[in-house]
Amino acid sequence: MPEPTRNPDLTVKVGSLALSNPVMLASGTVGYGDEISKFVSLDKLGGIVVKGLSLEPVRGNRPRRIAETPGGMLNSIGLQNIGVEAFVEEKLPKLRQYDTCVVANIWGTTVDDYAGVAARLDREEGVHALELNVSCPNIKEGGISFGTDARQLHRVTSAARAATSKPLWVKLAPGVTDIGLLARAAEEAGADALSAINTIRGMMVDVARREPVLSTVFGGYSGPGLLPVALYLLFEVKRATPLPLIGIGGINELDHVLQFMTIGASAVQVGTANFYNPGFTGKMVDELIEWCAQHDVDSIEELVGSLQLPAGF
Amino acid sequence: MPEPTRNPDLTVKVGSLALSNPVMLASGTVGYGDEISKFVSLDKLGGIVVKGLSLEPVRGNRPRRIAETPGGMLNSIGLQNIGVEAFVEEKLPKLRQYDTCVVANIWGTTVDDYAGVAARLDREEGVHALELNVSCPNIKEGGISFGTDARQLHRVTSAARAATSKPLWVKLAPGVTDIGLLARAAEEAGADALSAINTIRGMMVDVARREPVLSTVFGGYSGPGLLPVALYLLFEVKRATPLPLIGIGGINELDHVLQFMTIGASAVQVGTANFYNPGFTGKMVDELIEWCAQHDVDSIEELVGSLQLPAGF
Amino acid sequence: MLEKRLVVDSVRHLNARCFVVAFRSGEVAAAARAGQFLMVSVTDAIDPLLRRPMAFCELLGPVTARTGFSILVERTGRGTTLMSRLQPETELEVLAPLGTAFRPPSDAEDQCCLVMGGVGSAPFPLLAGDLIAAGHDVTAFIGGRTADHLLCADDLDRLGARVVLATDDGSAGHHGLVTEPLQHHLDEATGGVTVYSCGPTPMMRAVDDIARARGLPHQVSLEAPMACGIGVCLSCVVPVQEADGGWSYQRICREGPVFDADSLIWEHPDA
Amino acid sequence: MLEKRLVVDSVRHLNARCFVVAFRSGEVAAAARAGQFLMVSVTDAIDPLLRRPMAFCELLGPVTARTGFSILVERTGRGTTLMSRLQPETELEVLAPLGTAFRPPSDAEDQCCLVMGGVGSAPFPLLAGDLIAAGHDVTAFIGGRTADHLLCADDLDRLGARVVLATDDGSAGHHGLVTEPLQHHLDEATGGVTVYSCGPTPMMRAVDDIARARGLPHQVSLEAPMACGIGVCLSCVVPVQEADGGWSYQRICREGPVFDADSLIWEHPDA
Ligand SMILES: Cc1cc2nc3c(=O)[nH]c(=O)nc-3n(C[C@H](O)[C@H](O)[C@H](O)COP(=O)(O)OP(=O)(O)OC[C@H]3O[C@@H](n4cnc5c(N)ncnc54)[C@H](O)[C@@H]3O)c2cc1C
Ligand SMILES: Cc1cc2nc3c(=O)[nH]c(=O)nc-3n(C[C@H](O)[C@H](O)[C@H](O)COP(=O)(O)OP(=O)(O)OC[C@H]3O[C@@H](n4cnc5c(N)ncnc54)[C@H](O)[C@@H]3O)c2cc1C
Ligand SMILES: Cc1cc2nc3c(=O)[nH]c(=O)nc-3n(C[C@H](O)[C@H](O)[C@H](O)COP(=O)(O)O)c2cc1C
Ligand SMILES: Cc1cc2nc3c(=O)[nH]c(=O)nc-3n(C[C@H](O)[C@H](O)[C@H](O)COP(=O)(O)O)c2cc1C
Ligand code: FES
Ligand code: FES
Repeated sequence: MPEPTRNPDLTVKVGSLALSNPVMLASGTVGYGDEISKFVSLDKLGGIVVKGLSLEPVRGNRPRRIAETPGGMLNSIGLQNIGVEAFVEEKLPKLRQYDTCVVANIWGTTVDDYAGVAARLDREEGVHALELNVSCPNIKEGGISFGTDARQLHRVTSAARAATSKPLWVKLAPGVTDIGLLARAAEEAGADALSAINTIRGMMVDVARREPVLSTVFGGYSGPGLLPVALYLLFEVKRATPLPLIGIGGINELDHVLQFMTIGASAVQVGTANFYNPGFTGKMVDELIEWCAQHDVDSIEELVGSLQLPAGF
Repeated sequence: MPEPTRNPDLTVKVGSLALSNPVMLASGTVGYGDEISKFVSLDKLGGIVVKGLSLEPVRGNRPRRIAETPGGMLNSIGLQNIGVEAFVEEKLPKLRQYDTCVVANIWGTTVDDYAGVAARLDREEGVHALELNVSCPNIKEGGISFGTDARQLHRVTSAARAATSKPLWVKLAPGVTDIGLLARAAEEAGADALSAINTIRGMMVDVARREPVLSTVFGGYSGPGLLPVALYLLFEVKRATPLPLIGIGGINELDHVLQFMTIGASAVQVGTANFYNPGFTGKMVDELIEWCAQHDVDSIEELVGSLQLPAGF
Repeated sequence: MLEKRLVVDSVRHLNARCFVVAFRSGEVAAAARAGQFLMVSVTDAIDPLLRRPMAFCELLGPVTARTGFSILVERTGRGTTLMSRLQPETELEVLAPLGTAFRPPSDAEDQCCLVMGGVGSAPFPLLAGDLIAAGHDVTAFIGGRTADHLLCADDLDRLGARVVLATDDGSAGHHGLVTEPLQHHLDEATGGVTVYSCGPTPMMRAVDDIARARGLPHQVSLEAPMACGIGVCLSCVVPVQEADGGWSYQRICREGPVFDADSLIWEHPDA
Repeated sequence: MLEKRLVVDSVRHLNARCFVVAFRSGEVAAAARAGQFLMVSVTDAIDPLLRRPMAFCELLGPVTARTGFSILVERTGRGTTLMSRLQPETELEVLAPLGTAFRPPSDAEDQCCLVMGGVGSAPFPLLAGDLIAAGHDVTAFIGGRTADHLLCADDLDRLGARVVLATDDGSAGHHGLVTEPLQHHLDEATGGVTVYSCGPTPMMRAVDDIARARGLPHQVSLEAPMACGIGVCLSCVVPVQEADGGWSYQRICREGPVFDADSLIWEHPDA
């Protein structure tokens, strides 16, 4: 006879921050939580990462902003957001009422921008961590993305670090030759955790019109087709640093959540799946409980980093 | 009444080399042509790129060598091949009988290896071009891939260039911060054309066993999910160099062939689709003829590079 | 907003491109308003990945006890091709109802002009029924490339609307643009008129020019590629006039799909 | 080798995990030999992307005018789960027949021992029929975890084979490994014996130890994840002994799936 099932412990720690479970909503795919909360109770989730905030409101890119791809999609929203001030005044009060971790995803086009947003949020209760989106061009340095150059990544992370005492997560960008280098730069600059990955660049063409589908020619690729790339990059990040990790990219079923965690993610973020299945993350939490019970896993943290590697790795 | 349809001209030129049509078989996905020719007549295709050849035969990696991913697959075959000598003696005579372009994909783990294989094939009739697979570790230089470092790519391309007077194609690897840099390095070293792209790294985990699915932990991601990444990288290569281009990655329907060509590919190579649909390339040629007729395209070369970009690009 | 697995009741093919899918769901039908839409998942697999937005076309069953609703679909790509092969009793995931509805004329006396092109006819049977039930005089102007592209004419006629047709090739009704009979009709009209339009952008713009010139209220239903349909992805935006003279992006899936034409900026402003 | 779109004739569920799919195709059935397999596409969409390899289980219709064939499938993952929901008259893309077949015993007098575990039973009804038709005495040793995991017992019995069962839990037949009754049988046997096996690797290895110790010819049917099934991807390799004492990789889809057990290297050599 099987033992009466104990309630599995789904709590996970990302550094000093405890999440009630490892399932989070990824930045840019759930706004500030208003609409998605009709489909999944935020109280049920480990956390929500809000749409990337900048110092000033940003209109974003001209449409057409999305394209479908085989098993995925491209977006070029252009980081449209209401700005950090409006976020604090209009959105944060509501978010504070949920029993979940609220992570503010922030970005800028100069190092000072990042520091400014971080400083503004540092005073705010109910913001449990900051996540730096470094997939943005550094306008003062010729437009090269903060996330592709270790020196720049170090600078922007250090500046944010100096501006806040809240847990600081750096969200790594794919599309670099050696993501481990970037991971170490963020670690050295004081990041508390690393999220991996942001979207990778992709493009689709409208052959009939002989034009790119997106107004911006190329955009960020997300969705199931991204999964194996995201898992691999998380693995490389894990090899490069001892920091806690958050896995992101292509999650479309529970097995994908478990794969990220086995490699070493303490938590995961779900993005595109919220679009085609807004109740998805709630289902993941239910299935995770069931999976733990079925597999005699008392605490989901047992799974984190449990991957066994062949000799030589 | 529509005009009686003229026979559209499908011939394309890749530099000095003329192909009867733009549809080719990609390296590593059709061996040396024996088996696939039961499903598609090689005479019907623009060309075949044979499995990557090295100086000596290579056994390849220990199984398990493949993993399925959402909308794609990973492989870690490990470049198993019969070696250039056996290729010339056992496989080339048969390939010579087809009315198609035969491209020898070659690789090594030192610069001299590449030059050696190139020199060996330089004397052989019926090899119409050489394609350098540079997604291999340079063993003499700490195992960093030839394809990720512009200086190394320059050296290996120069060495192959010196060893052959046949058209020399360099097959670019994704997974680099700036593929344009690599494209220019290959151009400067004397490449006649560039193929883009090879597989990108990916990983899948067997959660039940807490192990990577592949024996080599990670492998090369190919198939439909790769398409938008491949299109984007081809676009970047096109911006970086005036060389003729061959588009590769995720082709799963005619529209994908047309998208690559619109961006600037003179020809395309089909890889993974040969696995799940071995007659696929023949179908592509038929559909291409039909598409040209329906769209009043007299010569498919009209399409090559016809992409119209918004201002600023 | 409801997230539901619904059963397809029937699929009726109108011609080689267009078809009507009826779903069983009293619950969704009771909540749906003319102009609103649903997001339909066309497969349980990952390709095509995104749900497809479709307008409510008609509600089925008695007014007080709806049993379901229908959508009118034009086959244009992969998702709608899969939909065209749907069989009765198939189950599909649906989010509904979404977005804003058409608003009734502010003047209860107004007659209503419904101007539509191609599959833009889809939301109008539902709207026409409501307007006629509320006592408005309704004229439907239906445009299309050929007679085959005129949709919902019979339904609108059955509901009690006056139906005016126009085709580019003259194969049915007026030979020319649908805005020509509209203009003619407005020239003759006495009393207030509220205009509603849905169709290709050039058509809606032309209708808007006509309505603006005459100071008539005009509501349009817009389309854009949508990833989510619920307001979270920001993919479906259009530039909209702000009170302060500036402009901002609004989401077609939340602030729309029905907009006051007045507020729209047809020519995208420079960023 | 044929590339065909075939029609599913019927789907018969044996238990919660296993089912038999019958296809109509006289052409494929006429070409298929025991031990060979087919690659079945489980969807027209891109996920799951790859075809699934499945052994021919039985040929249908009269020997001289085959009308189709069946496969026996165990539901283990996404592709086989989709297959378990197949409906009659569905069309599927199939490549067949592929790979090498079982070879008859070199001695026409040999009796044959067929040793199978779990879904490894799949190729044996076809083989048993051929061997019995050729006059061989056939004994089938069927192993499984529980009675529910014993497959093809009735079919093999019907075809005229002697059937011996073994289960890990003793719920049917011998309580223990299938190799125990095999060993017992061989101890008693007089005259030549040829052994055939298919099932979990530990089972095939154990059978091989027994066959080798007695110098009996032994053919095994192997499995590996396959991307193409036609020999072009090199994903399905196993290490095989070379005449010169070295080893090389051979493709299960071309040089196999049936191998002489003698040639196999069960413990992967160091590279
Ligand atoms: C609010 C709203 C209501 C609609 N109502 C109807 C209706 O009642 N009947 C009907 O036939 N069509 C309607 N459409 C358009 C319909 O959604 C598209 O024709 C459909 O999504 C095309 O999908 P596809 O897979 O066939 O085409 P594909 O070209 O393969 O689609 C590729 C991608 O582009 C998107 N897309 C392509 N064209 C459009 C478009 N015109 N509008 C929005 N997204 C598009 C698809 O959703 C998908 O994400 C409506 C659109 C919106 C926004
Ligand atoms: C020559 C041959 C004959 C076979 N005959 C039969 C048969 O008659 N009946 C039967 O039920 N099964 C048979 N199998 C095994 C069957 O192919 C796998 O169980 C099936 O592919 C699993 O697919 P899935 O999508 O359900 O599992 P998933 O685990 O979702 O599959 C993921 C991937 O791994 C591959 N894979 C997983 N397990 C296996 C396996 N054991 N062997 C090969 N590939 C695998 C799949 O093909 C797919 O590419 C045979 C395999 C081979 C090689
Ligand atoms: C429409 C859209 C908008 C996004 N906006 C942001 C953003 O503002 N900041 C950010 O760090 N990531 C953003 N992302 C990236 C996601 O958070 C996530 O990293 C990525 O989509 C991969 O996960 P997925 O495959 O689950 O979607 C966005 C993604 C999408 C699809
Ligand atoms: C199993 C397999 C083996 C491959 N072997 C080679 C190779 O030997 N040399 C090479 O340059 N590319 C090789 N490739 C890469 C393909 O040629 C191609 O670049 C890649 O698969 C992307 O195209 P696809 O998505 O159409 O498969 C291989 C790909 C696969 C899937
Ligand atoms: S479709 Fe996502 S915000 Fe409108
Ligand atoms: S499955 Fe491709 S070579 Fe065997």
